[in-house]
Amino acid sequence: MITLTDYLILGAILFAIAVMGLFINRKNLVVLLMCVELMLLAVNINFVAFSRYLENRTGQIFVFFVLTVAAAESAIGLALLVVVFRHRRSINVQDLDQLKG
Amino acid sequence: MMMGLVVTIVLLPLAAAVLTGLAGRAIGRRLTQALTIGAVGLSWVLSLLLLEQVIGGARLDRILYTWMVSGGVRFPIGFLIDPLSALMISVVTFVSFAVHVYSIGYMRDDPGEIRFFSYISLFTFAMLLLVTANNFLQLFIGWEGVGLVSYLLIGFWFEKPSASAAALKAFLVNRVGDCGFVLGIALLLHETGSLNYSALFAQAPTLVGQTLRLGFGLHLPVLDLIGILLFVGAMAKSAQIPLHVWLPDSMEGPTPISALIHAATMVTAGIFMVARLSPFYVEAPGALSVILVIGSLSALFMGLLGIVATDIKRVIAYSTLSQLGYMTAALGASAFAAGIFHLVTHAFFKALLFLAAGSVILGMHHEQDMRKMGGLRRYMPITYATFLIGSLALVAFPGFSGYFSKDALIEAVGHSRIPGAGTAYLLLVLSVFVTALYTFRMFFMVFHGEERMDAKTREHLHESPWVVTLPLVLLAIPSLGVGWILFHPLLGGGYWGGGLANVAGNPALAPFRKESAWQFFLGAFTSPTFYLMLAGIGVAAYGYLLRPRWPAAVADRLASVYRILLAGYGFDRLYLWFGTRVSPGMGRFLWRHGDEQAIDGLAVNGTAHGVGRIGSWVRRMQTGLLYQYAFTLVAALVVLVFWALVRSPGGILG
Amino acid sequence: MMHGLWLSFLIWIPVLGGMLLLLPGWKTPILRRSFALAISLVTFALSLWVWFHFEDRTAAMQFVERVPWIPLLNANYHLGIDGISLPFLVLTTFSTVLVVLAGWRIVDYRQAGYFAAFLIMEGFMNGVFSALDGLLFYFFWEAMLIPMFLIIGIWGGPRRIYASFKFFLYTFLGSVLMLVALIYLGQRVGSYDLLAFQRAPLGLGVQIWIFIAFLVAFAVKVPMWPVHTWLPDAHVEAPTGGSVILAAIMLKMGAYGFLRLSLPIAPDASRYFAGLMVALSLVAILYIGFVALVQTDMKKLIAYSSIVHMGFVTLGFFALYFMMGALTTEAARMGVEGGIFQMISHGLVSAALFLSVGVLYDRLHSREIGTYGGVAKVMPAFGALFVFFAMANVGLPGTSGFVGEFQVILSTWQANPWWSLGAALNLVIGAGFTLWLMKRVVFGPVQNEAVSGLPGLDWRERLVLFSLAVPVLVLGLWPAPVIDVMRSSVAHLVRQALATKIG
Amino acid sequence: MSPSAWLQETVFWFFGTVLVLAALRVITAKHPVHAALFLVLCFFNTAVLWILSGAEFLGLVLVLIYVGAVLVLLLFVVMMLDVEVAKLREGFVRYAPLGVVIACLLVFELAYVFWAHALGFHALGHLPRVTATHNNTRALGTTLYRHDLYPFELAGMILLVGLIAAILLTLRRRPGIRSQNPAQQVRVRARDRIRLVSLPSGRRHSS
Repeated sequence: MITLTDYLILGAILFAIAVMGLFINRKNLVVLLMCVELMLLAVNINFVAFSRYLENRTGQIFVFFVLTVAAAESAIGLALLVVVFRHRRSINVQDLDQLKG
Repeated sequence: MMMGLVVTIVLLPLAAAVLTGLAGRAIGRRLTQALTIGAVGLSWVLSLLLLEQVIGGARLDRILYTWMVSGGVRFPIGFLIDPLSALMISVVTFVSFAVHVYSIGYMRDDPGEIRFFSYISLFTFAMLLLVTANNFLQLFIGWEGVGLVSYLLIGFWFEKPSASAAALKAFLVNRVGDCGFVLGIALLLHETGSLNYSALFAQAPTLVGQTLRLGFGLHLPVLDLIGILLFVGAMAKSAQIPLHVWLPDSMEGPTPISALIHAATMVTAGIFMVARLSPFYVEAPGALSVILVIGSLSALFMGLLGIVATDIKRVIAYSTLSQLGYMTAALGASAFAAGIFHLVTHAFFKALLFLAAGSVILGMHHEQDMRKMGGLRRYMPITYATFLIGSLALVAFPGFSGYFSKDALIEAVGHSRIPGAGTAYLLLVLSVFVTALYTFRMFFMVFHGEERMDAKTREHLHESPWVVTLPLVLLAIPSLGVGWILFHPLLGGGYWGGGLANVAGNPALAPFRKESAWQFFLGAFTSPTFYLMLAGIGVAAYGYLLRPRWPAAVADRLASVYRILLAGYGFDRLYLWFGTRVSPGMGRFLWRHGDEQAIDGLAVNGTAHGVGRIGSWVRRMQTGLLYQYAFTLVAALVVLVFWALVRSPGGILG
Repeated sequence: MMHGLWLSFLIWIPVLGGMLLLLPGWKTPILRRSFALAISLVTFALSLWVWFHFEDRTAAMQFVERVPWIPLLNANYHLGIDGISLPFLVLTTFSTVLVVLAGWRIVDYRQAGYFAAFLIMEGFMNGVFSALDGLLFYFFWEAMLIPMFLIIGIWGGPRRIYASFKFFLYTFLGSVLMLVALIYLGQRVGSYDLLAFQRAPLGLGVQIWIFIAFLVAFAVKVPMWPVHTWLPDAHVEAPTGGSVILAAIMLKMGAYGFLRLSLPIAPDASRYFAGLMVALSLVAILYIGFVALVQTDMKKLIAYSSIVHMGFVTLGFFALYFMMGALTTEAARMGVEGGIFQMISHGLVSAALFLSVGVLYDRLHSREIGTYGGVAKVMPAFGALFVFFAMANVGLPGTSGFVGEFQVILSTWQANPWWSLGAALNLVIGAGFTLWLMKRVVFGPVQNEAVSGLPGLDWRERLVLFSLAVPVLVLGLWPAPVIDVMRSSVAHLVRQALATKIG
Repeated sequence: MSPSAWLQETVFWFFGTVLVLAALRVITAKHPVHAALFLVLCFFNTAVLWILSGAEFLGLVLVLIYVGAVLVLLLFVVMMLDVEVAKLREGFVRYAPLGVVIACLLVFELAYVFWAHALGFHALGHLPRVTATHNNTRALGTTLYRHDLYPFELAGMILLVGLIAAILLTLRRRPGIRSQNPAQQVRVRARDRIRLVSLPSGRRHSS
């Protein structure tokens, strides 16, 4: 039988992979964005699993909203990426250190 | 009725002072003089009336108004009229009146004339407030009031740096005394719960034997401590060693002021205060001993300084110091009446001497150096005569007022059984010689011998106008006669009616109970002091009339002593060092190192800089690289989760 | 007992007046000035009305107003005064009149703002003195900083930015801690009523923390050593009017805070810290006295002298825990009354001294002592007044400066003679620095041509200085009215301070 | 084990494994385009898993909207941008161990939580069965439009804002390109276009 734990472990693994991706692809902005998408996906898997487990639809509603926000986020993120690329001819994260104090 | 009289006497000079002080320029100098002199004169006349009533047995101890009630303690303003205060009132108003009149002439050409009259009226008011007080608050108000006017008048010619410096010095030294005075008041409030004299007098006997724990193992008898603390105030005001240094410098003020404030009245405030509190002081023999010793030391050693001074006013100032020492010693010997008696006679003859000296100075066109005088008797006969009377009174020549008070005083100290009286007697007797020496040295240097002034001055030498000489004559009369009149009532005790106390069993004044003035006068020729005095005059005559080179030779022979005397035993230098080196040095140290470096530098700006430095260090963590932020975030998450697991019941470690 | 909106009027009339001044559309500067003067006079008259309708036989709060303010926090717009706050109200309104008069012609840069700042500040200061709600107190307490900050920062001297920031940060740092303490008390008591705070039982540990929080806030304001260094800088850079208000009123806030908050709310902690407070006060009196001696800037000297005098105030307050002998509560009351009187007197005297320095500064634009000398020769009336105020500063009997000092010295002896000696030494040191200043500025030969050409006082300066001289003298000759007003309240306060709240 | 259960388990394990592998490839792919394509695979797999657990509407949405729109957009962008891949992979190896360690730690911790019942889910076990008549889409719709209407509208607003923001960010006006400005066109007044000049009448100058 598939248990809740299975789903959760799956989500955890996915999340961990995404985190790992953040580290090893520390220069490529596009891949970083993708890793964020992966993280959200992992979270969503957990939501869905809990929703099923607790027989409560609120979890799914949340997924719905997370998807919405994720879509908006990636749209704006990509737009920013494009703008950055236009300005700097690069999407290397190391070049983006304007936030330095 | 009596209350109204007292209030009028006290307030008249104030009214004159305020009026002329505020509107003096508008009403002009003539009217100013008329107003102030009128007010003080009226006060004098009324004071005689008051004296008469008091002799008739009237007394007054009443509160005029309540200054405030704080913490349940009433701070009153009120008057105590008894023989002592009545006597003081009449002396003060009389001398003040004489000085007022004298000032018309003396201050004629001074631009600050109006201010001057306003000041001396104000002074008269403050002094009257002081002597009429029935409580310590009012005493202190008057005490500081006379100090203020003294400050203003010493610095009257404020454009002269030396004058304003002397004024400052006088005020500060007096403040040191006030410090003790205030603490004395605080202690007696602590013990009696009231500021009234009567409360102190009533409770003093019950406080005998009580001690005050001051910590550091100090257990002092309460009464002695009160007495000494109050006397510290008197030491400053009455210029006793070691707080005497301001008085010689106070001669920077106009001469009438020297006569009024720094000879006749204000400096005797300390004497008056101790006498006023005599019912209390007799219960504090320890304090009396201190007073006795300090007084007799001042009497001799301040007199010695008079021998080397060359400024005519300074000589008289030193003589004032010495005479105040006599009075103080008398108080310490519990011969309060003798002290007050000398105070009264001294007020007359010292004011006379000062005013006469002022007349000389006026004639010499404000030259005060005796080395440039000489032979003045031909030019200024009235001044000469009155000065002679004053001098004879000062040296206690039999028959003059000074004789009665001073010789009686010395004798009283000799009879006293207060510890220290023996030494004090010796010192006082010795200083009789000294007094005679410096007085007649001055007298001969000024009025006899060769004329050492320059030709221009000599041309203009003449006797002073009548407004100047009239007060001299006015003062010469009591200098001559007041001793005869007052000797018996004051020393015999008839006048006081129990107003002045005596230490139980102390025989200081006992010999005078039955003696009349005449008997006492005759006794002069058998007492050693008379011959010491003659010796003093003789030495002065030898050195300054017969052999003018002799004093210089003596000074050469005793060069080290001479130098010590010229330096006034180094008190001035010590205080100057403390006032202009130590205190500012300390202030500068605390300011630069304490305030600016430690507090501002380290704490205040140091904090600001520290924040800045931490900020610039922490800033380096802000690389601006997002992945580093993300890394930190995730790492922190890992750690946090780990922590949560550890902490949770049945966690990883549990 | 009186009710009504009198206190609200005292607070909001000047604030509104100040805001009106800021509106554009005033035809002429003179109109604006006159309006400011009128507002300040009206407020002053109101405060006098309050004074004369005050019932001084009770310690209860009077002229009470209470309206819900923030119901969520149970904070109220709660005003009321007792005999301790009343004199300060009058002092505030009186000083503001003088400041407006003193700035009449002198300030030409952004005049409207200048007068508006003072009026608004007056309102807020009145608010501090009459607030009976913790949050309201805090609100006024902080609000009054802003006008003063602007006054120093805009109309100040060359180093005004440094000074104003130092002033603001110093005082703000302290008051934030006070806010924390107030919030704690509010949470604990369930309302922000100061009177409820005073009644609430608190353990010693809690009291100690509360006392420390209050102490930081008030010690900075007083200012006590060693958090005093903002004051000389602020005074030196502030315009004359700013100095006057700073010295006359703002410094009193700290001591007032001790009376209104620290002593009644944390009496046991006050007892616990009283030794420290006395020590700090004595350090202020002696240490600062010496520092004042060597100042070459007149305003700085007077600023340091203010610190000395405030040392007397705190000494009078906190010595009350050590009273012994027959006069325990009497002496305690005398000390507190002396402290309060000293504050009022210092308000008048230091205001007068700063105004006097202002008179000189307006003429020669220098505060250096060395610039002057022989001023009495050229400006006799001014010299006389300056010396008079100096004498009041020295604590000469017959001036108001004497009364408080005398009371404090007398009462401190009942606690410890040595402390009394320390305080009494100020008689000498204080006279030293003040009169030395006089010697160098007022007396002596006329120093230079600039001094010899000094014009005398005009009628306005005369009016201002005389109107200060009169109360200084009157209070010195007859302090009873002021003491009478505060007596019941002080007795009540001392009872609170000596009682314990533990358990 | 019933056949359906067996089927379910097989599906879960298969797609789960593929999901993990695809995710690994997302982060290790050399070229971002490959990464994006693997991400698409991830989403597909997830959609299947969701459908398996009875959230079929969300699964569909994930495929249709997310894969269809968002990831394609991503793909477009990646391909449009001329990215130097080699440079972007610098330090890949250096940081890989750290990433692996952190990831493992995270997985370990999370797994510990789930298995050790630290969260208090003692009945972490079998999921309730879904009945055949259960209509997930309807249920979700009911909730969304009744219960969570305001958040739903808000989500729409967020999308709108995102849309506008994205357009505004990437909009660029190149110099030298003529374009219309409707606002200006609307605001125009006659006097902006026509200038009436009063010329002197045609009389000749008398020279």
